[in-house]
Amino acid sequence: MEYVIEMLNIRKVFGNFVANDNITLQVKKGEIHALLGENGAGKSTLMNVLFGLYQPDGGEIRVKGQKVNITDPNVANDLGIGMVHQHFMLVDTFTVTENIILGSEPTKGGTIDIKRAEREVRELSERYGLAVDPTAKIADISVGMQQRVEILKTLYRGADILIFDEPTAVLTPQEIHELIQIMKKLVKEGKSIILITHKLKEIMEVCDRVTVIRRGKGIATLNVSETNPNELAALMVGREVQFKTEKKPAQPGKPVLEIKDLVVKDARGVTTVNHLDLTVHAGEIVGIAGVDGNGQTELIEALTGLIKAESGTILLNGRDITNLPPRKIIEAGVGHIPQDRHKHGLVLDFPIGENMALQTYYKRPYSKRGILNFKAIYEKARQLIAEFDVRTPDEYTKARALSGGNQQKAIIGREVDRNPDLLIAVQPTRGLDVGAIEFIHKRLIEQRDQGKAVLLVSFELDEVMNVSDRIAVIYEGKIVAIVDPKETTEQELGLLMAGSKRKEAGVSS
Amino acid sequence: MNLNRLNQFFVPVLAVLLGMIVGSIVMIVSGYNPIAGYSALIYGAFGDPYYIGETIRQTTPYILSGLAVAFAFRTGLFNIGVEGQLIVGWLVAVWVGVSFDLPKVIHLPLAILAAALAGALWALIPGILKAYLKVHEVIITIMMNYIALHVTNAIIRSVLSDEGFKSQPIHESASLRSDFLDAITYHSTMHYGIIIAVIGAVIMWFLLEKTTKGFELRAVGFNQHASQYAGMNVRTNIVLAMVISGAFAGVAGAMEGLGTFGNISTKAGFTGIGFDGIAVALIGGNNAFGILLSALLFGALKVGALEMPSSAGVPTELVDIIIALIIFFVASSYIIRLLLSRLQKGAE
Amino acid sequence: GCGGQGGNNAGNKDTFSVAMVTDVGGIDDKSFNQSAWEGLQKFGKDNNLKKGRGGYDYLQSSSDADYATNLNKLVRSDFDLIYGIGYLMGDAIKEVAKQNPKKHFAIVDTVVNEPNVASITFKENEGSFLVGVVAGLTTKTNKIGFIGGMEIPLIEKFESGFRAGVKAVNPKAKVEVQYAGAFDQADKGKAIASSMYASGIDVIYHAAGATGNGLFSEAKDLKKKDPNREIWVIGVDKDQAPEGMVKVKGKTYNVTLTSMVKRVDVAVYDVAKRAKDGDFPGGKTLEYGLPENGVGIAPTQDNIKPEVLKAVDQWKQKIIKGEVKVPTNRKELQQFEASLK
Amino acid sequence: MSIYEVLQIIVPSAIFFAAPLIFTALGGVFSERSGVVNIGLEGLMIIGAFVSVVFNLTFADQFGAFTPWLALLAAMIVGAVFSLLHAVASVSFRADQVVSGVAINFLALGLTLFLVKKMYGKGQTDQIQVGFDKIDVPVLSHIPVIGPLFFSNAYIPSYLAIILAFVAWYIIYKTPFGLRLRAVGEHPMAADTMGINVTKMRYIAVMISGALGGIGGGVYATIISRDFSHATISGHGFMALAAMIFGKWHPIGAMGAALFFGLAQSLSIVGQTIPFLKNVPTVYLLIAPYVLTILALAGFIGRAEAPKSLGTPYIKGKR
Ligand SMILES: Nc1ncnc2c1ncn2[C@@H]1O[C@H](COP(=O)(O)OP(=O)(O)OP(=O)(O)O)[C@@H](O)[C@H]1O
Ligand SMILES: Nc1ncnc2c1ncn2[C@@H]1O[C@H](COP(=O)(O)OP(=O)(O)OP(=O)(O)O)[C@@H](O)[C@H]1O
Ligand SMILES: [Mg+2]
Ligand SMILES: [Mg+2]
Repeated sequence: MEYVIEMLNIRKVFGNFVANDNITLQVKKGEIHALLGENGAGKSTLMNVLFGLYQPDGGEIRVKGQKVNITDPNVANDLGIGMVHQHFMLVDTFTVTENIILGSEPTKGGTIDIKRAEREVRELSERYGLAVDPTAKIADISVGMQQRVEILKTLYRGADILIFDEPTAVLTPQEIHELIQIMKKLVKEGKSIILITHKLKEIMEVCDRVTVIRRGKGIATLNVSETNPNELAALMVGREVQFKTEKKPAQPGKPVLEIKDLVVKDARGVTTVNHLDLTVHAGEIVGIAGVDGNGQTELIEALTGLIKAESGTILLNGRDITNLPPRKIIEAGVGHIPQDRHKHGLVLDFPIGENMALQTYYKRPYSKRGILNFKAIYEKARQLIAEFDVRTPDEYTKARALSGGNQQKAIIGREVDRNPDLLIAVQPTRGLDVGAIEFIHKRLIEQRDQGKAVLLVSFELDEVMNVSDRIAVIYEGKIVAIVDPKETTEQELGLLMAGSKRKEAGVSS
Repeated sequence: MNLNRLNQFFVPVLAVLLGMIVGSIVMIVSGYNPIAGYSALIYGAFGDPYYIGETIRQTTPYILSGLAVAFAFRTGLFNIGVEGQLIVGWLVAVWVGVSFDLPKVIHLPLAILAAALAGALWALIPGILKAYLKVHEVIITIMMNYIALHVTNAIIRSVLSDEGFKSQPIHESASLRSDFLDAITYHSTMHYGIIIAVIGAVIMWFLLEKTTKGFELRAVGFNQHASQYAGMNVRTNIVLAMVISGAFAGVAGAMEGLGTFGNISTKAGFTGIGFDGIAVALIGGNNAFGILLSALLFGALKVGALEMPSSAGVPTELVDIIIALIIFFVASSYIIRLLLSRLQKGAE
Repeated sequence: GCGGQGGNNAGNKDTFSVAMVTDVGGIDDKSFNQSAWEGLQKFGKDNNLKKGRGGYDYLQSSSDADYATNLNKLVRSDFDLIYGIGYLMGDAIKEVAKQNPKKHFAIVDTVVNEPNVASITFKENEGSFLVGVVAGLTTKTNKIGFIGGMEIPLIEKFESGFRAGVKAVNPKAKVEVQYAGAFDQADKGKAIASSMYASGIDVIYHAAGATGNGLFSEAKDLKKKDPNREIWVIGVDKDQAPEGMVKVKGKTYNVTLTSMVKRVDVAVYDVAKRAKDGDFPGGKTLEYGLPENGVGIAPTQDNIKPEVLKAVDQWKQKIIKGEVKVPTNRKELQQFEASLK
Repeated sequence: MSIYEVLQIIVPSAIFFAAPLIFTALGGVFSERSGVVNIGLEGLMIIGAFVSVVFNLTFADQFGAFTPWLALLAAMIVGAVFSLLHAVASVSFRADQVVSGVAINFLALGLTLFLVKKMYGKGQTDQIQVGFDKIDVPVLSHIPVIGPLFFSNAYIPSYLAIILAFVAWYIIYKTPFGLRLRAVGEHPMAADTMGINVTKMRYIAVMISGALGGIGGGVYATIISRDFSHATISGHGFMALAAMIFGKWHPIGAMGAALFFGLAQSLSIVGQTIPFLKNVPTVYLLIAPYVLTILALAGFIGRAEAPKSLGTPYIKGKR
């Protein structure tokens, strides 16, 4: 009995759309098996079939050699299959423990035995090195810890086949590193893992074998040791992909954004941006590197007028925009690609075309004397959809129905088209496949080359190193170092982000 | 696409039919003759010009209260306070109608605008509390209904009449009634308010679908965060949405004050028009055109029902049952759609 | 231009038909609608009429907006005499009467000045005065309560007459007056009653429709808890003795001291009869007071002490003779109270 | 009157006033905690009031003093069954939950009045003869100060309502059922992946709300109105809805809010007898409870967070 999981010729159809077209996936016991594919290739669908959330329209599933019929997640649980979903399945208002025990609660006389549950969670977390605070509320903990809670959920149920659907998309480099260690530990315990990720580096680092799918079809299954990132990318996208985005040297011009001595408090009143100074010039991309929670969110919100700065000034082209209302700041020439595209970027129930006019709807030609000109709005939308390769049936389709990558492209199109002097991009490629990432990076560089200032905030060191002309390291609300990406290493950046002082390059602005 | 459009029209029609069918089952089970019942209902609603006039009169405030509820819904708010806003609108319309002596071209519009303003002001309070303190608008509007009722009664008693129970009749110059309508509908209480109600529907459609402000209001209704990111002022938009909704409700009150009744009496309880407006809005899909139809349906059912006890011996309550069934079927349109698509597939 | 050939003097036809429109309460509201319907039914029986078109009938309204519609329906069904029951229907009657000058209408509880409308009103103040006398002479605590539905002139009439009656026989007694603000909120009625009885009040009179249900419920519950406690309710409109029945350990008590009855049935019957006989009192206001037997004290009087009944009778005679003028509003009440001193 | 005497009047009447609202609002808490908006509480109360009165009138002779209890049981069962309509429409048929709730309100009123006409040939029932008795709780009512306030002249169902609030709190926050219920209301898909049957949980929750709404209506009719007519339940369900939101979807909070309404109501009644308020026009006292509520909400209660997925039907596989 070689395979713990065999998904043979799995077919899944949504309406007229074939999401999984006779895909076969075989996972060996004790291996980490990567599942690779573009956005929308059908990876999550396949895994949801395995986990019992979807019923396949064809094919068969075998677990440890037995043919099984996984009608719902309960069956999957019983078969020892656990899944860490792409979008976290955690109840925000519950504690870590409550989330973990949900559905199989230990009881004592009809009451949940919370003490016992917490003890069990603690033991489990110690055993696998998954540090969590069992009594903390999900809403209060970091994304990395949330991820660990997800893993603990599966382990708590005794799963020995674990599915990780894009676990690293939302993690910081440190957290990714920790996760990799955890996965290695889990396989050592005899568990098998299916890992979905867009990051080829991760596949190369931890996986034993990889199955590539494209547009719902299985393309190949390879031994990781016998392949390389370029081959994988080509298999997955169907063409050659450039990882290192080509770019000319920057030609910085006059300062566009000048932040001086900025202090911002978060919603709880804690000072998270602490006397921060930073300048971004025309024609350069400044990347902000830092561990999540070091003031990035508040910095961006203050820059865009969503929260008030306590003190300090923000100048745009020499003009003071500190604490102006968002619209004034937008009109002054700031574009913003927000971190959470669903919450902040789009009105999901509006057509994608109208979403593209979300900031300009009140201006000519989209609006005349208070009346909207839908012709102009949709004309513009069509142009942007074509220009930014947004894949959508038409411009009248609700934004909700687009895939994440395409939603992101629409937002970028919208922001870039307004021709802002400063473009703030926060995690612009989160969760996107290599093809889409390439596209977006090109666009950012294009902006720079047109003489715009770009401020990039990302937890992906790769991205920051690749795209930025200068990297500003943020730590505890301050810019602690400015480094040149060509002259630094990931290790050095990692140390700076962790707060260790750099000797040569002192704090500059 | 085309099929979808067709379904959009068919589903409510089917819901109404299904409601009627189940209603007739209820009648049969309880020993009434459904044919006689429905004949009476239809006769009582459209049987001759008089009944048509009454149906239209009843439809008029329903359109406006439906618009009020729908406007709030479309902008992300649940306005249960239409009833209260309607009552204050009624009061103020009558107050203007009684206290001024002006040419009709000024007096009538003034009275209607005053009612709109009163409804708007009444809605301003929950609007502000929602926007600035995040207090749930449902509770506040429920409370504001009761306050409206009691305050209005007190004002009628002490200001609009001398310690009596009703106001003076409004001056002719503020009235929506006309001899012409009276003559062609055999003395029904129909009045020109229907024109205002239809204009109201057009305004709502235009405001929401065509104007810049409407775009903002809808955006804020769907996603406050994204709207704020896009530079919209979320708070003012919430307040504005509530206020516009209240203005529609106020005008609905003016229809009663300037049209149907021509005065205002102290009220022993709510008029029900505001609450029925919730159903009207929902059956009409929160869309201006749909509301015109659903208000007509409502008006016809309510007025036609009055004919059922005397002509067919069927209690009027049966109509409430039918209305409820229709609402259920409209609400469950997902199932109807599913059935329709099965049928269409089968036919292919 | 509406239907039917009817409209000449109704008295000349061989069958006389009559109908009424109720307000939202319906013909079994245990109040004036029910009473009016009883009058019509009696009239129908006495004249061998059938229920329905051409005989006697009623329509119930489900909102204020239905009054005119329902009245018109009856006009179009060609009834000879059409009643509007309740003061709220005044405007509608006025309008429909104007539109149908050849038809006969009657309105209960308010006055409509049209030549083809007979207005029926009651001297509720006189009946209330009598139960005020009962209350004033029955109370042991000298604390008496009055619960009104809404603060409108009609209910004020009840209040003023009642207070006058109490004061006339028991100057030391205090009357606590509360208005519930509605005729259909039993919970409020109960809460008010509860606070009144708790504060030592032992007799409560109500003119509050279904709000009064709460009063009965509270009184009965208190009685049940302590059968020896003397607490009373005075009913309104109809004989409310059945509402006051309470059984405690096999023994039956009744908390209804008595009721102030308003004989809408008598008046309705009366006007119908006159109309049938060709003597329709169009344009007139008929006031039914004590002499006309239009108001009075309910037949169930078991709980009233004989000497109190005697006093009631004396006051009744005084009122009938015109020796006492019973106030109809608070202003007149003040004058009345002043005149007692 | 001394303050204590005033309290002695206010407190018991606040409690009986609040009892039907507490039951119903607790029902609302269950339903909405599971993610199903229940604006049909009014209708559920109507059903409960109707059933309890009809049961009482029909069976009072057979069951004697047990009648009101059995009537409440009947109201509870019928309320639960009736609420199935809401569950089917809003959970299985994915209906807009507000629409379905509005339909419940219409249907309840229409159906019960229709049945009353059918059964009794008139628009309202007779008065019931067997109700709940006012009691002084043994022992407790003798506690000085507190006894007369909280344990005298009260009805057993009022205490049940208060006890039930604590029971509901226990169920919702301490048992597996409660954890699952809340999970379903916050994040149904997460619950689904944990093997919890979202549909089943929501059906159960809606039916609990029907049962409690039925009891609420039954208690109202049995203790307060004693008969059933079109006006018996007029807005009480909406007040219960308000109490639920006011109480932040928390059982104890909902109970507190209902008691607050009761207190405000009886304060405004007793206010009319307090000498220095004597000359205040009645209207101020009539609106006082509602104004007080608004002030309380605006002033110190602050915002309430509804369960996250409240109002959205759960469709498997949809994000
Ligand atoms: N519930 C659904 N209904 C209809 N179509 C769906 C549904 N779920 C997925 N799809 C379709 O199936 C395709 C595959 O989706 P899936 O989520 O499996 O992609 P994926 O490979 O996980 O992409 P990503 O890398 O972005 O996570 C999507 O492009 C979409 O068109
Ligand atoms: N329930 C559904 N009904 C219809 N289409 C769906 C459904 N769920 C998903 N989809 C489709 O799935 C696609 C998005 O799926 P996919 O998971 O691939 O997006 P994604 O790129 O992973 O998004 P994200 O970055 O937000 O995770 C869209 O094309 C959408 O139409
Ligand atoms: Mg996926
Ligand atoms: Mg994705």
